Amino acid sequence: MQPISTKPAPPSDDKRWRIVTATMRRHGFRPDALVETLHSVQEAFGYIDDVAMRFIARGLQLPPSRVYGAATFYNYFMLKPQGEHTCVVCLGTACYIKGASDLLAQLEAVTGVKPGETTPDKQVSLLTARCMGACGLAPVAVLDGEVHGTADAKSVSAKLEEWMRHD
Amino acid sequence: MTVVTLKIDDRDVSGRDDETILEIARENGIVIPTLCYLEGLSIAGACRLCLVEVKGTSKLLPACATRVSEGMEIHTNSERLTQYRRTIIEMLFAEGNHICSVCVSNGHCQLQDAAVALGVDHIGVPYLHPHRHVDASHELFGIDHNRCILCARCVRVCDEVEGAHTWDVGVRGIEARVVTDFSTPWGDSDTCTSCGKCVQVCPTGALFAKGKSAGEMTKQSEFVEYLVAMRGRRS
Amino acid sequence: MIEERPLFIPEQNIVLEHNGDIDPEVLEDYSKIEGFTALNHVLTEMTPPEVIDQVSRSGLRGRGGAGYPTGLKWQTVAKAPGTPKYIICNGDEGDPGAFMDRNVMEAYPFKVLEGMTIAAYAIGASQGFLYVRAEYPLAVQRLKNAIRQMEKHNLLGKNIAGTPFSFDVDVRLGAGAFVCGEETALIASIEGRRGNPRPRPPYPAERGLFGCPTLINNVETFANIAPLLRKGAEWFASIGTEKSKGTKVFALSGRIARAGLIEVPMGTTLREIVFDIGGGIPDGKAFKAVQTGGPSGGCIPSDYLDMPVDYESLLKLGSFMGSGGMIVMDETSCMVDVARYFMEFCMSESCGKCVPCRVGTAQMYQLLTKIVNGDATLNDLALLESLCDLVRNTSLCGLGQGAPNPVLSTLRYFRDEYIAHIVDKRCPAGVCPVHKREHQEVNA
Amino acid sequence: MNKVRMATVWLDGCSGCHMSFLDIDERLLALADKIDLVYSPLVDYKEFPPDVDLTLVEGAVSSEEDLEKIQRVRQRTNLLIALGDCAVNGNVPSMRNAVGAQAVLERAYLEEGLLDRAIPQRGVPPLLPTVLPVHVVVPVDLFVPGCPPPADAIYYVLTQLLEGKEPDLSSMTRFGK
Repeated sequence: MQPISTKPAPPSDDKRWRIVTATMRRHGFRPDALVETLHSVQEAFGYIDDVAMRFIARGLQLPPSRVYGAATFYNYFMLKPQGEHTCVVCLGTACYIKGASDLLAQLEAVTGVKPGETTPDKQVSLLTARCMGACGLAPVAVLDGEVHGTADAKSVSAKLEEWMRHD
Repeated sequence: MTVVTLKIDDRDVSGRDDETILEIARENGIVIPTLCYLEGLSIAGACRLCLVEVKGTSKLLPACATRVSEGMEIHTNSERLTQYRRTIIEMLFAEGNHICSVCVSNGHCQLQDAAVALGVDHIGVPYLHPHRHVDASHELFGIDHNRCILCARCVRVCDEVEGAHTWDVGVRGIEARVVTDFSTPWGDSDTCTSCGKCVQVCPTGALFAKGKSAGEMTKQSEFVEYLVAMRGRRS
Repeated sequence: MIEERPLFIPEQNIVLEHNGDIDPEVLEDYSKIEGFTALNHVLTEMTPPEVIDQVSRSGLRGRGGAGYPTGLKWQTVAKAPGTPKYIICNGDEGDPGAFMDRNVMEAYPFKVLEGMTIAAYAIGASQGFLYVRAEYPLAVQRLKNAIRQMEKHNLLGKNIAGTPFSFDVDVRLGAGAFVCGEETALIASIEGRRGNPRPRPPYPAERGLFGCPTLINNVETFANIAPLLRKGAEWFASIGTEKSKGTKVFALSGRIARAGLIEVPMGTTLREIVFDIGGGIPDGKAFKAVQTGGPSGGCIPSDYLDMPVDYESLLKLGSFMGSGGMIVMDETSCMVDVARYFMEFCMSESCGKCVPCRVGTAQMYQLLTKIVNGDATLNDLALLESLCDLVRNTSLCGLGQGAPNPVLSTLRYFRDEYIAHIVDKRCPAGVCPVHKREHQEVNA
Repeated sequence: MNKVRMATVWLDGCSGCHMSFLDIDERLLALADKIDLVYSPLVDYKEFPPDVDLTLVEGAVSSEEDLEKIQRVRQRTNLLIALGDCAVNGNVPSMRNAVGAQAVLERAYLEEGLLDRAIPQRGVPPLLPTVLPVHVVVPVDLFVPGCPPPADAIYYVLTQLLEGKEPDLSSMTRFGK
């Protein structure tokens, strides 16, 4: 596999693009760096938009549709910006058995959005996960990265309402 | 490469050991239905219509992707296989929105032909009624996703023969769709060469030339084999 | 002779040995508990065929689910023509209700890497990949740390431990696609593509990553390797049942008093696992079923609690070992609802490439939804069963082939619950929409 | 010999299948010797009678009226034949399924409406949320696809049935023909 000699200029002078370029360089700008590079965009920017996909396609010399195809195949990648805060409800089997779907329904009611959506004030994104691997604590909700075990609708709702009240 | 002998549907046939069951069956006039397979393109093994029974294994094997071997005994046409094939065809009809009567490919459609050949006269599996779009932004061609069966022939011909890789598949599962570039409208694609190969290899009326009315769209895909052979000679 | 049943099954730890005794971020700690003795021994005293022979004779089978003999797999890759050869550790633990591999990667990163390195020596690979779920950031961090430390101590990289053998390992992140647990899809993902499986053969052992011979084993399989070689194949083979050797790590969760990770010899009964180790069902409720094997597995009812757990017995019951998730259900769980839950999972995780899985899972999900809503007829049930048969027999990969299992196993053991929803318009466990509707009608 | 009591029903379709039936032309006269047409949009009976031997159904099930009608027809018919693509697979009427009934009503009466721009509530049967092929609603004994099925295919089906044979239509018609 030949490394690409000309690397594309970043879409803007945002320093975060350096992280993305570094990832591509670490992999010799090879096509198999695609998923790793998408990860680096998501980590740096929180989501992957058209601009980023264009940059990656040029950097790795990949067809645009291949970049889009991979970015939309994997659930972990977000194509839209997320809210200020995130609430992830685990829908793994153990959580489901212990009432995760009721929990989710109540949080939908509180936020007024469906899983995968963000409240209109951009404060809260309500998300679901396949399994957090924390089945012993079921049901589990992850609030801004912090795992809450045996989550009850009341306390999680309270937290979300607090987020939504502040500005 | 060695020559092997085998039995297909109780007939003694022979072929090279680098050939597939499907190739040898076709050489011998034995019909195995296919939709995603197209000679000259890489093997997808996606439509599952060409599954056959091979003695000694309980699993059904795709004839398009399975190499023959000495002494193989293959059945291509059991009652069970026919039933599975019928249901798969019904699934394809139920998955999209196939309105044959108003389709540009009515009468020249490989999905329709397969339904006739397998005796599918109604759809017994649940209809999914998806909400799908039509992209008519390209100057010469259009795509009606309602008629797409996700065989990905367009994706493969564009990548492997034309070399443009304008098409790919986006999203996944039941939501999967063929896409151009970044799911950009086809007419705005930077990579499409407007060669029309995708249109010609599409087995249904999903990809069509503009200006064709119901039943007017006939397609010609033999060029794929020809181009692949010509390129092989050059290198 | 009648033996008194012990309160606890003495846990036999191979994978989880020295639990809690060491700092998983410090290489020296791992060395203190005989870490890398197997690797050093292998590299200096054994030839690659001898290593493979030991693994074969131990009877170790793949812990990722299907139970393919590990030694045989290694041998196939070792013999396959072509270089370079690759080795992949599958840490894309995607079964909902399974967290064994997360724990093993977080607590024993050096052990997993030692197993991988031994395997690389045995099959002649020079590059390895650890494919880990992005949802497991701690595991990723610890594995990366372990790789750096091993490189520093010349246990990875060029001329390991002064021998001619060289081996590098990279971590690759999964990105939320259950189907990437399937070998050919996993390979596609590491190659930076959509995780679509392709027809096998050719198997990855012959044509895998970048078209080269590739060995893929699961995290737990690799974690067994160092202890196995340290203590010998005979010792390993003395544990477990006739066809399933060694131990298995299970993630016990659901309606159970003590949820968590356990490691028991193969052949331990479900009753011992659920009641003796797990402490039984809380709140005075009755045991109903235990789900094993994730979305490709099934629900095992109380009649089979005394069955010894191994690969064959689970298959016979219409379930599947899977990676080792065990979710206990009591009378408050509706088995039709559980079947629908898993079908939703398979539908959402289907890659969409082959028709039976892409369309069939969506149609089966639609039929199951009709059933839980009380809108289905017996014809719908017959249709559901015929779709199960088709999807199982015609799908391209294990995801589709296994997708009907939760339906088939609940139909096998809990058919009356389906009939109650369809004929009596009633959910015996009181969880489905049909139940709520029934109560609204009564109250109205 | 008793004549076969036959009916034809018109649900959501364009009447093209009935036209194709009439295209049997002079052979209709031969059929008339063996068939009593006891109900049809082509003749002036108001009620669908009991004990019908054979009913040809044109059209998909689109409205509550269609649904009631086809259930009554099924009860009173021995052999029910789905005639044409609308009855067999929903065809053109089912194109609204992808967007839903409400969207179609809004387009027709609110956006494009010429007179009072309101969705009619009385005097027209309410639409079902989804247009359904006949066999999804009631069991169907024989399918004659086609848009419309050729007159020859219809004639062939009827003559075969009158002779007590099971027709094999595979070479005579298909979806969309």
